[in-house]
Amino acid sequence: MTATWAWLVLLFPLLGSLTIGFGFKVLPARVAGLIGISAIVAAFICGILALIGLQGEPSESRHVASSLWEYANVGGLRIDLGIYVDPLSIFMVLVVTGVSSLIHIYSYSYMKSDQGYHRFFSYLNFFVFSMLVLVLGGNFIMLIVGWALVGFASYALISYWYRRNTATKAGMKAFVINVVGDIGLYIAAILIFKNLGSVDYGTVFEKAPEVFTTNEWEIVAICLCLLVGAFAKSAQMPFHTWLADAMEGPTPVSSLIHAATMVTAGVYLIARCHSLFELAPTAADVAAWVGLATLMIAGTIAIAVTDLKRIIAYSTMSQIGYMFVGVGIGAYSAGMFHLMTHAFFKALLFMAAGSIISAMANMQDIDKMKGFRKAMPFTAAMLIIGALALSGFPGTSGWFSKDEIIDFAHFRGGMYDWMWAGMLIGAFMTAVYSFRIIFRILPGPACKEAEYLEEHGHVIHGEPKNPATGELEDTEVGYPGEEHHIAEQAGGMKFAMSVLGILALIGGLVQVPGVDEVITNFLEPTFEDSVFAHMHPSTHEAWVGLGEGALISILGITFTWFLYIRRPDLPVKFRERFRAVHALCVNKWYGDEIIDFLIVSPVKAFGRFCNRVFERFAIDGATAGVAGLTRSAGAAVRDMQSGMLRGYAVLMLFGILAIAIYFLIRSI
Amino acid sequence: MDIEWYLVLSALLFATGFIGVMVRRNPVVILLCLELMLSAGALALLAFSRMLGNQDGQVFVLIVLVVAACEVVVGLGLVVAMYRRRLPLDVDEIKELKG
Amino acid sequence: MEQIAFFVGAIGALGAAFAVVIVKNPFYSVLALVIHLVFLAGIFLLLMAQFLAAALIVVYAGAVMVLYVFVAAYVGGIEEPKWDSSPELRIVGPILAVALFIAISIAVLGSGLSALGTPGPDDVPSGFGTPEAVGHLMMEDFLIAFEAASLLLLIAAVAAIVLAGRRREDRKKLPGGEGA
Amino acid sequence: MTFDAPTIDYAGLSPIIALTAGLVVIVLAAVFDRVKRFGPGLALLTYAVTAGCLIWQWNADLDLVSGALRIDGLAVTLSLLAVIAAAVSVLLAIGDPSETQAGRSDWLALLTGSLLGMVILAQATSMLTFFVGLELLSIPLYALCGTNLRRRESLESGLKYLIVGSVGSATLLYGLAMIYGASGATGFQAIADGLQAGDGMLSDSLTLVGVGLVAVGLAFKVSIAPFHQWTPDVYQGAPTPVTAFMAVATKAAAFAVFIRFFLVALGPLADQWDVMLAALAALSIVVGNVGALAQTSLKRMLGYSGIAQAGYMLAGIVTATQAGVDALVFYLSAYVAMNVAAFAVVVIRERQTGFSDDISTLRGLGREKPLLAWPLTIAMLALAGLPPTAGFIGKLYLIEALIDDDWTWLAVMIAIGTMISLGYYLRVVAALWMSPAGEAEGDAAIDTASLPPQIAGAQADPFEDPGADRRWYLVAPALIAMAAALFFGVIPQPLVDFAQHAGDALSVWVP
Repeated sequence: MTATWAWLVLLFPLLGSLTIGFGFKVLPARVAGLIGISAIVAAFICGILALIGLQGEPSESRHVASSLWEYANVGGLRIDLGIYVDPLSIFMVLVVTGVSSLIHIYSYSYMKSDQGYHRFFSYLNFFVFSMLVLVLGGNFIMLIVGWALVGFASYALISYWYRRNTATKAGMKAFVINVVGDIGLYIAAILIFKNLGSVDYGTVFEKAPEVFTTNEWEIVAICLCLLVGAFAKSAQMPFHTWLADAMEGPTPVSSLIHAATMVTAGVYLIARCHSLFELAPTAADVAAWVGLATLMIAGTIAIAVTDLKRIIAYSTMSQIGYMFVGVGIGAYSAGMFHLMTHAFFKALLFMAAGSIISAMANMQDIDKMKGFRKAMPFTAAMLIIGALALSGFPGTSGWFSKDEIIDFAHFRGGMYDWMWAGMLIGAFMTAVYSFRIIFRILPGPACKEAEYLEEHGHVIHGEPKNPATGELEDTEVGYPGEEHHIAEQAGGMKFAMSVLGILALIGGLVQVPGVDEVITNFLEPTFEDSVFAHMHPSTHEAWVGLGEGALISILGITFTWFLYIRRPDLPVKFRERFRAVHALCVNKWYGDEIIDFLIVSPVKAFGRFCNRVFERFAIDGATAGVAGLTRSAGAAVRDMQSGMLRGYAVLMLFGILAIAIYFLIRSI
Repeated sequence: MDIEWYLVLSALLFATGFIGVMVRRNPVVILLCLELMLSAGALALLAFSRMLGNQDGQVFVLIVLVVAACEVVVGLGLVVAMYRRRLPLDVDEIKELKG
Repeated sequence: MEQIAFFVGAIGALGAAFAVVIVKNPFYSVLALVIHLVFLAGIFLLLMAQFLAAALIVVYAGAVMVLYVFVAAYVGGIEEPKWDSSPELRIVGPILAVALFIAISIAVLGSGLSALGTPGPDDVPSGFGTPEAVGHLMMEDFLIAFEAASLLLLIAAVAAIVLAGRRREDRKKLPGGEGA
Repeated sequence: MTFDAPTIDYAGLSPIIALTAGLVVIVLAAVFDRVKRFGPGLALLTYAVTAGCLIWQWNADLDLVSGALRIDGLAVTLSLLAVIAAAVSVLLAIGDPSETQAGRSDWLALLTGSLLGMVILAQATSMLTFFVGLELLSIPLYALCGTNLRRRESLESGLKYLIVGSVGSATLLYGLAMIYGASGATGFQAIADGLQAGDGMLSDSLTLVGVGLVAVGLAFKVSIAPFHQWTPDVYQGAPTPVTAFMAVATKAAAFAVFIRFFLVALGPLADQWDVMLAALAALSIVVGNVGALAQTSLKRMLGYSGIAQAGYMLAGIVTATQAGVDALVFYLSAYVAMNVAAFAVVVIRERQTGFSDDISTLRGLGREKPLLAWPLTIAMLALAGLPPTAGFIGKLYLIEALIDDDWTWLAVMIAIGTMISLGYYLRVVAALWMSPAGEAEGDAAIDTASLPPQIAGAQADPFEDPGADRRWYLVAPALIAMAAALFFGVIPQPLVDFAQHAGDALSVWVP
């Protein structure tokens, strides 16, 4: 029965997507939106029913593998179209469908004036379907399928406003980087199949300890390849550059895909493959260290940039860095717990930001925003709740989840103490950048948009401009509509934000050290084979950790308050004094430039090399020496052009000769 | 005469034909050089046929002659068609397709 | 005696082959190929391939070469210009080709096949290489190849018509059409 | 001497007989103007009968006519693919300038002749049928490439293909001669026996260099680097229906004989040639994918992509196992579907735009004509190997076969090649869906500055057919092929069975 519910979880979003996608000429826009919402809500309900079914089982048999049909049986490789239902996947299903339902409801109002309403909901449902395939898939091939589909859906949604050049470029970039990750995953699956003879989760995790010894190079290689996939999808260093650009998509997309669900797939992957990573502690450490580096670097960038959505995006990277450290050092349930709370408060922050951006007529620069406290009281409240949870203010959900990870690092000691320290610094930065948003946007004299809103009760509809470049845009299909919606005026948006606000505030109470440990207990059947399953700090230590976290958070908030409210001249001075540091942060640590320098340019150069030099030069490159002797090399190279038959003949002969010589050598 | 001699001769002819394809520019002459290459193959076949005392190779050579004739016919047809289009009969000049 | 015949044939065939490659005027190249084929037919005879030797002369040197001569005459015996857009090909090409020749020769001479060092068995089947023997094989073992080859001739004829034949619309529309 | 007529199993020979009869009828039809109009119908009828005979002989497994041919699973499956490709080309060519200029039935006769060569080639089990089949395949194709007599590129591609192809044939012939000398036989099975019986012939220089030269000759035909250079030029220059036929059917037939010759005749020395073929496959994957990246002509890009795909398929032979052959045939079948879908759209688009296959002409097609955009989109995604398309399963199948036989590095090469290929396949998809039509400047996906200048001396083709997207015979192949690429991606089992039918035929020779 559990499996049936799980299948239904997959079915509804797919049906929704197809219905909307193919019925776009027949269905009125609102109906399409409603179909989209109900599909996801239905999936959520089925997820809960599956959860109930699963909890009915005894804890040691709380995993169900079910196969719909044999997808392919090619040679020795049998791939079932199968799912694997266990507490971990159900946990992910609930987070994904739950948050998605709310975001769908939010989008229903937010996207009201967009002319591509059908397209949007079809894509969105398709994305949820792909994500569910990813988390429910019962083998590595299904994982890859889900992984690729998610990448594709994300690409489609980022470049949703396809008339915007910046959006299509950002979509491309996201796709390309994701594909690099896919390749890592492909290779990992190849190696897993090669060594274990199967790609089914059950078999693989069972057999792995028998086949591999700890830290054997092959299992390390497999885990590192998996990590490439995880890093790319979760925007960790050095594959992080796409996420900030992905903010070109509509705000609900940023909220759903680039905060709550897709980007956490890497965390899920490591948690899912924890038995492999425990055989390869080196790889697990790599994950943790990369997570740490990302969380610190993204934190500094978030402090410096001024684009509202990008601040939140960098904050997302940073928080996912925490999750990576968590699952990297063995604090699996803590990592998943943070994944959940992060989904709540980060989705909330994006929604609130979306509301404000609407009020600003699509402008995203926080330098221009001021005094929205009175103009948008509800949004302001939600923004504050989100920021509190994000910065780990005592009592909020983020406080419990983040500090659990930080604690665990301290608990493991040794080199992990360094991580502990790094994460505390990161926590301080988190408090600074989250309240930087609050103190810049909410208090103070109202800016003209806020003023207008206060006086007239509706928002300014400015000229349609590309927020990234400031260029005027035409307003046909493929652009955000001219009208904008804010939470104060749209019931759907308000509802979704309220629910998330409540969850962000109290969601942490499910896992209070010494009181209740719902998440840990729930996920226990999945992680019980782990060596870390029964290692955790004592309740006392945990509360000490929470105390430290609370202190840092409050310190950070106070510091920010001092900086932006008390002495607003200081940030400017700081900026002047440390121009270089600021520039480094604003330019995102030159991540794109480094990638460009290290990867794109060489690949391009290689492409040019192969296209021109190889095609042309391997012909006359081989000839260059001789031609030089006859002093005609210069003229020859200039005159030489591909398309020349005789050149082709020479290359052929070259190939023939190479093969003949190879065989002559073999025959000796 | 040892069979090896015939084979060395055929290898020489094959290489000569190949040289022609690489250095000549007139398509008609290139077709002639292709003939040389095919006849080198035919000679090798006949030498082996003689060595083995097996006449399969001789039938093969007959087929090769037919094939060579057909290639020539089509090749010359193309040359004539190009001439009619006033295209240069020089393989160095026909390089619109490239890259 | 056989040696002399071989060397005469070999030098003739090879010299003519070189001439095909070297001679500037395509017209003379064609004639050089005819000479080459005649010498080659001689060598065929040495290899006990009487029927093929005859076929080579009749079909090849006779019929196909006439076609060449005709086309060479039709398009004009254009001499290749001295100027070469890629003179290095003239050097590298032959060097590589010589290397190929050496490679094949090593493969042949270095082979462990002892029969290569003999002139071939004396006890060949009676009628080896005669039209009758070849004809039998053609009609018995290699019927399909033979039939396919004949279809190939048919197809080649169609191809020639397609490429070189002139149709009514050509005459109307194309600048080159007034001649036919 | 008495004449011993060979025993002929007419049932087994029926596909070839049907095709030959059809060919003769088509040639004769050229004479009668009234019948001429029905040329395509005649051709399609011939192909249908041939396909019927092939299916009739589905379970056949016997040698024909003194061991010249062999009809078995491998022959039947790959011949069917070639026949399908030919039928599609006939449809795509209706009204094409190349077909009208060449004279309709002459054009069809050439196509049918080439197809006959393919069917013979797929069944060939003797060097003679192998060689003559290959030539029967190639020679009409040389002519077909040049049939758009008014376009300079068409003639150029024909001549290039002829010269390069003939060099390949001559090389192949020389290799065959050497193997004949080493083994003393012309039949594939007899070659294997002869090589094994000979003293040290399995690692003799004569044999091995012969193998190398044969491999070169076949590599020419399936466009494996470094013998690929004709491919992009010829693909671009040839009339598109011919390109489609060439891309798909030639590969099917040439791979059939590639498999048969290497696994049956040269099977005993598989561990001598596998590394060489693996190196060629890897080189093709790199060259094809990297070469395709910067292309602006869609046909040219498909040419480079074909080189890469040939590299993937060659990997199936490297393994020298049945699983490898299965994977190859599966991939080939998927490849047929993907390319037919792509080329059909190219044909339609070319006719609408007055013969431009530049990727920029696809801009905005997604919104204007989704019926054209979808097949091309699916074809690109399938070629890129994204799920849920047949291309994905095909790559998986190949990778699995490679890993099973310990060729992990080649499997990784395929994975990396796939990654590179996304770069150019998605560029097409992006052009289709993301950019509005008629808005050239500032487009993210395509750099207009890099478009090649108009070819000097090429006269504009007067032929233009703006309604091409409403012609059923052009749209139907695209849609059906798209459906197949999707269907076999979701439910691959029927196609897996199809492919395994080919592999099973070799069960005697390979593990």
